[in-house]
Amino acid sequence: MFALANPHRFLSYSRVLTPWAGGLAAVLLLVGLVWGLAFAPPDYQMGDTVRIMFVHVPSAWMAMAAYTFMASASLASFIWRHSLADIAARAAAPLGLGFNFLALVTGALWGQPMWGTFWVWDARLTSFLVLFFFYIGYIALWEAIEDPHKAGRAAAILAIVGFINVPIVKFSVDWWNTLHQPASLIKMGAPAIHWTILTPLLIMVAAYTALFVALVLMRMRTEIFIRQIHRLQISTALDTEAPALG
Amino acid sequence: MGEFFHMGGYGAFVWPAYLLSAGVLAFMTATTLRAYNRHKRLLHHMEDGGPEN
Amino acid sequence: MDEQDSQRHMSVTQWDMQSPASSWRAFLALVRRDLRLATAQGAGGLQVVVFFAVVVTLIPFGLGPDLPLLQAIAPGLLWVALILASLLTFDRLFQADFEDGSLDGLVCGPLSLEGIVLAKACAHWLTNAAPLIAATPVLALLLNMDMGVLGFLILTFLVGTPGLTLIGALGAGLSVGVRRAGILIALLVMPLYVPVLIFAIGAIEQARRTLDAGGGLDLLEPNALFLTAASLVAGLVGVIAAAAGLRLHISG
Amino acid sequence: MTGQGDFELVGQGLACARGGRLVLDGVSFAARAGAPLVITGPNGVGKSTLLRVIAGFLDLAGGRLLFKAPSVQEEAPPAAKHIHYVGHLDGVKSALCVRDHLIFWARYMGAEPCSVDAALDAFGLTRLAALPGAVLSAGQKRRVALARLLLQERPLWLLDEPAVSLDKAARAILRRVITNHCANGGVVLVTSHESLEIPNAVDLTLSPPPQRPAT
Repeated sequence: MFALANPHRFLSYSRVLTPWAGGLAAVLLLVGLVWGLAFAPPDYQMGDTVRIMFVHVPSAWMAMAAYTFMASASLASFIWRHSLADIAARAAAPLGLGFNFLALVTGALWGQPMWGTFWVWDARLTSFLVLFFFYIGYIALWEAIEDPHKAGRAAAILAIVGFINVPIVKFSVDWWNTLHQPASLIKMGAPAIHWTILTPLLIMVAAYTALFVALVLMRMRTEIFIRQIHRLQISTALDTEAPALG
Repeated sequence: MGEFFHMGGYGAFVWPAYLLSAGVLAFMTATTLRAYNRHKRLLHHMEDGGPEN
Repeated sequence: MDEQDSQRHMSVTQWDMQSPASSWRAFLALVRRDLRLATAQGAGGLQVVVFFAVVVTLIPFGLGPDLPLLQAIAPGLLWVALILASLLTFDRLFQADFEDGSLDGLVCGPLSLEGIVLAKACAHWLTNAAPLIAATPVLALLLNMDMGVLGFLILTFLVGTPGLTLIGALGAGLSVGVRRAGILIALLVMPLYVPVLIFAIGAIEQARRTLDAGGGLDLLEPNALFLTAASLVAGLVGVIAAAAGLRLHISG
Repeated sequence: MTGQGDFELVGQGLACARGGRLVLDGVSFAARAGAPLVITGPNGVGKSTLLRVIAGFLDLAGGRLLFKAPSVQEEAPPAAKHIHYVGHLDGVKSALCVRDHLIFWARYMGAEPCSVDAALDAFGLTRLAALPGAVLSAGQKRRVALARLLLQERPLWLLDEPAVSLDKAARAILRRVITNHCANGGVVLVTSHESLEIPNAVDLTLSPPPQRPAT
């Protein structure tokens, strides 16, 4: 009734899946890198800075994808009290934070040649900054509560509230952006991307996604080990207690 | 090859972006692997060697 | 009380606990107790106002005494200072009752967890947000704010702070039992405060423009409506999620 | 006194998990009016957890909990309005005086204010009524927490280590209050380490559950 059979099933599946995902990620990264850096033509307008797009867009995409993954895992864990979903959400959060950080920094590096400053309060970049704070808050909540089960449910509540908040933040930041900077900036994503740039871009996005899958599976396995260690520690504490009292 | 590194004058932005991306991805992978192995060993240790040591 | 009538059988308590009357009485009792507790411990509201004043007074030292500049950014400064001041006060909201066990007693009463959150948030609003709003006109003088805009600013405070308080309650509810949860709560609620802040400042800028153009205040213009909506949504989500957080920690 | 119309709390194979571990498993008991149930067992075996499950703070992971009341036909778990729960902690605010404390709880529970004086008398707190919680001793705070039981007549009492830090006189008061409540047809469950010498009490000893795979 309380047995969590699937962690064992998950452990066996992930044992097979993780190396494959890791290998795929490595190959795709290599291909995407070489193609993007060496063969893709410079953009007529942005020149070679367009190559930054090959690392910026995938990390921005992964920051949002990881967030969606985390929020849906949290929803599953909150509704069906599915502790494997807890573990998935916790495993994804630091990765999402890493990708979000990359998205912000590469975005700034891309922005400098175009806008003349590293940071511009562009609607998209600002939304990513808010998401960045959300990730830190989410991870901090996990770390702050000792009991992993309680932490899981508290983080799930936060993730669900955060998920409701995303469209509101998106709308308010866009609103705020048009309010203070009527001058329209060069839209970051060029309208129609030529296939010579689009293909390496898609390869890099696939590479980042494969890497995310490999890492999240690995972190989930680690989290399962941590929970088992936690349980062993409690039961040893109790076993040494109970027999002593007879 | 110089031309390649010059990146049409934007080398100062393209290369840091790539180096940083590689660095962060490597860091994420490394920490994930290290945590995995450390806890795996700790768990086996606790299951076989018993809790005291 | 019932020694003399030991034969009388105890019946299931006659009054219906969940009736609106008894819940409302419990709600008021809890608000009154929290107000008593807040004012008993050295006028809690005063500390918040002092911090608010410190933040607002420091700013001219940082930005220079350029009055037109200060006047231009005054609404934003006052809003941010208000948020900072109120963020300091949420970590003790449920922690005190959780630590000394009275939260269990409250749960065995007629109020649902959501009712308890709402009652405590009301008491918190009265002892923290209300003094802050009352102190705003004085501080607005330091920033050379125009009276008309000040009036509208206070209106946005009155509309926005209920939402902010309930989001703060959400942060407090999630982090009950965590030592030194102050910073954690600030981190948790920050993304949720952004929309309320943006719409509030938008509404004030809009009001400033209509005032400069000599027009009357239009309370139904988009910014003001978005602010009200954001505050209501924040309040609703805050109550439900804070209660879920408390339920989680009670069953811990 | 134990007519057919009395209250009764029945637990059948109760199981409860905390932090992913089964703390209680297969706990069964029947607590009838007039016979307080004293729950004993080693530390961490789940005595408090059992009371918190009955009070509704914790969800049941298994088993059934039924509360039979004379006027209620179908059997259902006890509702909050049936329960007085006094946990380990006293819930005494240092800034409120004893009387204000009980006045708040009376108002909160919807009891008549006059019950406050009766509760103060019963637990010998009348002299301390005006003192703030900060100056009270542990025993006095415990009596203030227990005085809440008399503010409103509720059939089911769940007392977690009620006698902790109580002196002999206070224990006698506690015994008298419990026996009086039982005489009225109420049900009392008490967890305790030392024996409370409550007349016709029934013992329930909990033992750590065998660890079913609750990974």
